[in-house]
Amino acid sequence: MNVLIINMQLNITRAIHDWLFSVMPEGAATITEWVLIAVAYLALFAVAGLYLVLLERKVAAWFQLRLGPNRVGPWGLFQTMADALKLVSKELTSTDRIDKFLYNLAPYFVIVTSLTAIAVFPFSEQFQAFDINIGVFFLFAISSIGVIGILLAGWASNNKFALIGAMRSGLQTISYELSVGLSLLTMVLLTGSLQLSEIVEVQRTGGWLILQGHIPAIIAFCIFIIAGTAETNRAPFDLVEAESELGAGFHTEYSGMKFAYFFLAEFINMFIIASIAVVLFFGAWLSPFGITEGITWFPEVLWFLIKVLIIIFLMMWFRWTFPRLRVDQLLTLEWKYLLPLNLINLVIMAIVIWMKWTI
Amino acid sequence: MGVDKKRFLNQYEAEGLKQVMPEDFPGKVIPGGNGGNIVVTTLDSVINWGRSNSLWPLYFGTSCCAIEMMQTGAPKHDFSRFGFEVARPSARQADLIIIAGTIVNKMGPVLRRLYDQMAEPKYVIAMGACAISGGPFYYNTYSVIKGADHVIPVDVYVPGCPPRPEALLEGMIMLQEKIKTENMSKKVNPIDGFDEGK
Amino acid sequence: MISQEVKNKIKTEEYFINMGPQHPAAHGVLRLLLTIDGEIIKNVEPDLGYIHRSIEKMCERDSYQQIVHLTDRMDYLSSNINNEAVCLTVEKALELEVSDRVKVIRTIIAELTRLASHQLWWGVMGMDLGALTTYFYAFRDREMINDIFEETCGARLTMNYNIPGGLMFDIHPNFVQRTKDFIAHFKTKLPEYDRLLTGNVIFEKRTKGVGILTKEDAISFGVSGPVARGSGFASDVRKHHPYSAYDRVAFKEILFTEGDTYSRYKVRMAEMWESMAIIEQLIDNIPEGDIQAPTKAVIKLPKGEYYQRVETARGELGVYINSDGNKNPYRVKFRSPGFSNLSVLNHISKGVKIADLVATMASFDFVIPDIDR
Amino acid sequence: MKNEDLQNIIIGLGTDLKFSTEASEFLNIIVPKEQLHSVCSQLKSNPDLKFNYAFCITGMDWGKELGVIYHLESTELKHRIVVKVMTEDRENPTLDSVHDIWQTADFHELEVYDFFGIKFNNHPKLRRLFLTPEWEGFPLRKDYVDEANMVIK
Repeated sequence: MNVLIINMQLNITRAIHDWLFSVMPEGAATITEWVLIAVAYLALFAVAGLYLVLLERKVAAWFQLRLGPNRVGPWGLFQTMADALKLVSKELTSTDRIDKFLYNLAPYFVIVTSLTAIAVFPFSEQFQAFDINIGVFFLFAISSIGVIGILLAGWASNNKFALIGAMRSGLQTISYELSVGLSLLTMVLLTGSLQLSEIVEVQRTGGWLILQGHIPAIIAFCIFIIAGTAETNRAPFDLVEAESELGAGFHTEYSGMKFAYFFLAEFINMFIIASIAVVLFFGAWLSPFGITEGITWFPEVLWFLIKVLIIIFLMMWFRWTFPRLRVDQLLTLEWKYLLPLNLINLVIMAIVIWMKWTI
Repeated sequence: MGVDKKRFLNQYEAEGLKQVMPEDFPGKVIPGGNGGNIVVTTLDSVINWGRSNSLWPLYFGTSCCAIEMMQTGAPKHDFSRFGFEVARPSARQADLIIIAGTIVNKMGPVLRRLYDQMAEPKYVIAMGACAISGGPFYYNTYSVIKGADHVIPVDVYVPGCPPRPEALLEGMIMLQEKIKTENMSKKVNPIDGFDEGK
Repeated sequence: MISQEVKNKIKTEEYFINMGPQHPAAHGVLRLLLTIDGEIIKNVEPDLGYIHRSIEKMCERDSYQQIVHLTDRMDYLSSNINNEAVCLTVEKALELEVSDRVKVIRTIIAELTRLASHQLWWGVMGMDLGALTTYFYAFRDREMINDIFEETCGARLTMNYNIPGGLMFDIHPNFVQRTKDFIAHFKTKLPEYDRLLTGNVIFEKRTKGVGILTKEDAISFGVSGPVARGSGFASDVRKHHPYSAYDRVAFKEILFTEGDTYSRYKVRMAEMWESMAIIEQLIDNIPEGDIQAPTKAVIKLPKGEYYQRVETARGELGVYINSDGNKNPYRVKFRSPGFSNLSVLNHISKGVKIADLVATMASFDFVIPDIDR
Repeated sequence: MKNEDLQNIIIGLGTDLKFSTEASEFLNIIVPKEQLHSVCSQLKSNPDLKFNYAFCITGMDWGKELGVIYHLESTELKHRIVVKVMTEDRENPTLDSVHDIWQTADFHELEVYDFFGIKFNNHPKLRRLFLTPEWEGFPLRKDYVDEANMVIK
């Protein structure tokens, strides 16, 4: 069955490609193909985002001795669909004194950047939309643009709670960018390449990077997951929309679909951080110990998703367990602990590679 | 604020029936409307399905009923099963105000502002005796509004002092049923004409 | 480095923020006018009255039995203790001696109420600090207490179980067993609370050394309850002016001297253990006796002034009744613990961050209708 | 300390102090309003009295006079008294603020101002605390009428 689907997929994409190039000139065909891929990705990840929201609500319920949504559709599977439908049909409010242009721009900024980042991930050997040679750098760059959207939202909505939230977001992202970058750099030392597909290739032969780099890699992973959680503005780093302090934070003045973009972007960002971790530490779509390597029909994308979901679950676990940090403690954690540790770790990794102590 | 007699509308008065309630009765009855002869179109039913299953309440509780409202969200009663658990701290993102507690004269304008800030479609549940009529604070008090429906239009009334969590759940499910009978083309904003007593 | 000249040109401005009346940390409808410089709080000005229901005025036209049910709605989390306060005042005025059975049952019920209130506080404190799961753990256990109350007096929150002269009705036959079951259950769950929140590094960082209230300030501001005891001010009315059956049980008055948010937290956690200890001492030997002392249908207090202090979950509740001999009191004043506790908020939260203010407020455990009355 | 002993000490703190223990469990002291602040500060500072904890401050309308009742306790010496002060001026009642002696008086005086309209000299910021700033009248006075809002039973 599965083999059929995979083959069909490949055949279908191949057929569409051939057909496009046969009916129109090469330039137009390429552009059409891009658009088609973009639409497919958009649809896929809008749905993925919705189900991540549902997963979060279910996981929260399990942590909290509840059942979670279970009335809408079988096991509550359509709950977030209903939410999306409602949000689409909800009125878009605004106030008089907002900066209209920036206010309307901000949610798109956030959602577009997070959707763009998804393009470069190697979900499986064939399933990668955009394999550029500076993949890691691209991810790193794109994921930090999103904060501009948050800053715009906070600034443009002319609301003091929103402004405080946006400013917190700014300082949080600027600080934790460093840790994300440096911990990724540590791993790039091992791979010697920024191209994501090559990073996966390195792991196919030499084992997952977290094993190859052993101690420094594990430290890098811990730092990355802390900084990554902070980058996505999730608890315990959710100072941006700290409910008990700032109400709804930077998106206080947004309603309907514009709010939904922020809401969805948070979950897609979580997916991105988890995917980066999977690609750089856990061998992307590679199966553990190569157990499905010989099986040609096995959808490798499944391994990728399983790993991503495990890391997302870990991040949800943080959220439903830890209290929130205060803003100065947040900065202390980054600049006094994570950053020095990261720099030392980078040197250790360099020594490990120099002395050929890798496994 | 306070009880402004111009705003009263009596159900019997509205239907042209005999006046049975005294003129100075400090309460208002929203005339029964929304009859059964509504043609439910497919689009309506899809939108209504979405809206009814995704009622996000506003964080809003003024007094004792708020504790029972919290209890409704807690493990034993758990309104998250119906998708109600996404409580929003900002009125812009909420669909539903559960007026859990007494509304006093100072709070009245705030409640009204919160209601006005909410995006359409918006719904209101008056939870408990105080929100319905002033409850135990009806007599001899100078500061209590005798019923939150003097301030904003209410969809569902849940009696009790405070109502049990089951009662609130029942009220919320009733609201879902009400939403399922809505008609997009005939839907009127409940606040239209509210201040004039229509 | 920024030169001094540039620094002089940069001007920062303080701004106002309205925290509340509708705000998740407001615990209802408290409104705080914050003057803020960046994230640093310069001044906190509480604006009350968003749930001011004029209970004191209503009391002047109500009979004494009717007053009791209004107090339920005042501090709804310690409703039984509020009822008890009014009943004790009326009984003191009438020089009415209630039976031992009533005293013991009142004490047990009061301590159960205190437990329920502290559970809710714990859940909400966690929520205010960003750990939402605490809320659900607390409500799971609170529901058991509500069930006990429901079985005995038919209500879950606003019980109205005490009446002047005794109790509305006798306890349910299951009451003793269910209370024992609950204590046994909660003894295993309270350490779980500690594991979830108390030892957490972030929690300790957020609460230790935050919102420090000295003992002198606590006394001067009339602070009472766990907030005062967290600052070392021994203010437990149960210990110093015992009423009901508190003179016959052994319990510790929990005192911490640091005066910060963490010590207020610890006081309440320890008080839960003490409450359970009190209940355990009494539950097995509830004496036989009448549950109501005979009172007239219309109670008229002799002319005079009566004052009774009780310890609610929030602190010292004082009931002042001035009677002119009629069936209605001439003036009733409730000295609510929350009102005095709130007055100290501005004093201790100058110069802290917004997040610290939220943590401090959470540790004060405000119930706004108790402040506004 | 016994009430008689307390009375003997307090009697020296001011002139025209009236004492009574009738119909009350505490020793009641009626202080002339001019001496309120000086008597209160001595009640707190006197080493034999040390009334440092004002556990209740009540506004009062006796029909003719308006006034304030202070319930005081010494946390060290464990004795309690009641201080009463009244003014006959119902149009513009004014008393001295004691917020510098017991800081809790700050809020309680706001409450008394709100409900009884008694103004306090030297209060840092006298304002409506519970009611809206434009509220007319002082609701806990006995002569307060509000036909719009109050439904009298």
